[in-house]
Amino acid sequence: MSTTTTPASPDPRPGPAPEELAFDVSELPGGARGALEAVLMVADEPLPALRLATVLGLPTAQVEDHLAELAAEYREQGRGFDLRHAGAGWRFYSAPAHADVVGRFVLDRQTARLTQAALETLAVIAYRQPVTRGQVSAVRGVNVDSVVRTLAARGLVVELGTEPSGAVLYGTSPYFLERMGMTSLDDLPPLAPYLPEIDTMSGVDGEPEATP
Amino acid sequence: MSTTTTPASPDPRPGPAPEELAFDVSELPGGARGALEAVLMVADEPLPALRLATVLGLPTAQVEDHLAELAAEYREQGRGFDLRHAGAGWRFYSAPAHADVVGRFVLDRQTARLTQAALETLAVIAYRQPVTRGQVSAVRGVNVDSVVRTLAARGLVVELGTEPSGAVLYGTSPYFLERMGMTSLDDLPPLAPYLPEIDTMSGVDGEPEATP
Amino acid sequence: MATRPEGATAAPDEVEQARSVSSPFEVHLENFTGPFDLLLGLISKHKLDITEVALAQVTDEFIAAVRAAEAGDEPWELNRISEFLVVAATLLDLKAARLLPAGAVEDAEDLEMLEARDLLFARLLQYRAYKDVAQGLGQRLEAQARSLPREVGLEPDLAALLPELVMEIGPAELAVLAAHALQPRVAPTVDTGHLHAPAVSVREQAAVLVDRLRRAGSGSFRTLVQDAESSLVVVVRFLALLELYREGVVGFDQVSPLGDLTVRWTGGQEDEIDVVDDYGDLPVEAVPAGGGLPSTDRPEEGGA
Repeated sequence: MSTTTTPASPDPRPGPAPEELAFDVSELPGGARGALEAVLMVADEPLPALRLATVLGLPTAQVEDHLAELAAEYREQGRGFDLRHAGAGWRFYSAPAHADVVGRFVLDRQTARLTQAALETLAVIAYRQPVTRGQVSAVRGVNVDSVVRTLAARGLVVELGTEPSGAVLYGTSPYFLERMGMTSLDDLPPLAPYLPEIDTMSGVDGEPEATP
Repeated sequence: MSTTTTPASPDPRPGPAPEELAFDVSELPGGARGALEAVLMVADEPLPALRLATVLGLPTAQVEDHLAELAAEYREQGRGFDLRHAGAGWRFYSAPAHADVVGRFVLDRQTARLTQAALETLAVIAYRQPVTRGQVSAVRGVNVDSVVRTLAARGLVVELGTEPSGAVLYGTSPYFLERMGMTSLDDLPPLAPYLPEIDTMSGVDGEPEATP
Repeated sequence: MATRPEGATAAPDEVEQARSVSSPFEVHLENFTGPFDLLLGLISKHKLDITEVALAQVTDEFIAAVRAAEAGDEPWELNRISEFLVVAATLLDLKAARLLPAGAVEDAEDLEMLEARDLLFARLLQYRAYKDVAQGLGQRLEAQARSLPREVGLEPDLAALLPELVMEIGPAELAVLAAHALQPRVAPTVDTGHLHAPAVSVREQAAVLVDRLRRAGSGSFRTLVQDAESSLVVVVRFLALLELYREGVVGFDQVSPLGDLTVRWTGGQEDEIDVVDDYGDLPVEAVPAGGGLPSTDRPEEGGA
């Protein structure tokens, strides 16, 4: 558990806080970890440790330690929720063990499965980003416009910019990482086992060009 | 307490003649209390004990006991959140002791102005209500979940009901009318002058395909 | 070619195994019998020569399999059929490239030809690779979906803390925004400039050739395409010559197989020669890298 259970002190003296803070998290019940829980409870998106550190007036490394400890504690206690680091930061989730109960309760969530076509398009975008629709089409051999549009509406794919030619470049969103339970694209399994020669194939993975 | 895997529910006998349940809450890690935590963590609104009892397939009285015990446990442990019965039911809140930190967090990124994305989403909702988030996402080509929550927090948008699929239908609020200087939705300017092809539009009103 | 290459019976490697999961479509050829996916694997490992594979037979068996499935309970999904088409088209390209007379690698053109073959080949492998990772991606998304994130609105107490909203737009601006958002999207125009070489038309190239041959009387094919800026132009000029031959205004002489081709002008000096473009009025377009389907004709994939 946390360091102290001292009730909120009326003394507003800021402790080690770098800025003007109206509070000192270490003096609150539950300390810094209680404060983290309180903030995470009202957040509706993953919160980076850095942002939490700023709000709490604590060093980021310390906040990261607290978050990892809280996550471990919930697991140990067999809580129905857990704290995860996915996508852009930390967020409360329902525990997977309770998926059936939660599924009975929540109907309006974007958990609909992606079609094979959508998955393949998503895979090409994930591994080749930034990539144009034309390039994805070239790999998949079919027009992918409407699939890309649906992936964008689902928030999995976002526009990253445009090529000089005007073609829109697409990539995956932080929400995609979150849905995958990953914190970075580096967590994607390598294509290599499937395609050893991928690196040596200039002209295939790069800009397609007319061939005789 | 709460260190064991099955803390409560010595009585696994289902109470209010539930339909076929694919699970037995007492067999899940954390038992009935874990299941309650899971459901409450993702619930968007306060949940009556009766509803929770139905979802879990347990007697209401037993569910109420569990809820009270959980609430007491969080207080004892000095958690940053608490479980409260307010209004229509039970919901997780950030603990009052952390109001300062939470307030700082809430104000951290907020401005008095709506973003362009929020304004455009508001416009679509105003003209297409009642409308689901999925439909607005399909129109705008991006995921609007977070933006709609912002508009709801700002009181400009309210839930009007649910579709048979369970998807929530949104519309604008009386506060929206007030802020726009209108007395009724009939005061919304017709779109025709801005959009000659409005009549020929298809697919905009329809429910977008459920899965890409 | 051996009746059955080694490896076909032995345990296939992991790549082939991963592929063979989804497709039970089997082919029965003279030199190979087994899943289509395994056939691809063997070709990709150079254990089977593409030129030895009777693609027409593969196609016949594919059509038979599709018909049988349609007659049964579970017709094949469009996805699966179009996937086969992509793979088959690539195999056909590959085979065509391999069958073209090659000879020794002497000049840059030959090198380009070889590279083109590798590209066709690589493109096929690449498609299979993404298909495989997509499967893992789907499994992961599904497993992760067993946990749901907390996504709740702001508690009223906290919402009250927000600064009073400054509303910067009125009804008219709102209407503009709505109209903009609701406007039917122009069928998304994909810039394909990077996929296509500039269009080259048979008719135009025919006019160039007519002009030259009228003046010179005759010339070797080599000289007639000397100024071609791309191999596409070479191909189109060749097609144009065939059209002119059909019109009866040119003749060909070739002393030895694969030797220089001499083109003679046999038409009049004044007649209007207008080649009818058999390739549609559409200009012939370059084929994208890998020489697969013409991308303009790609089937639109359902959004669902």
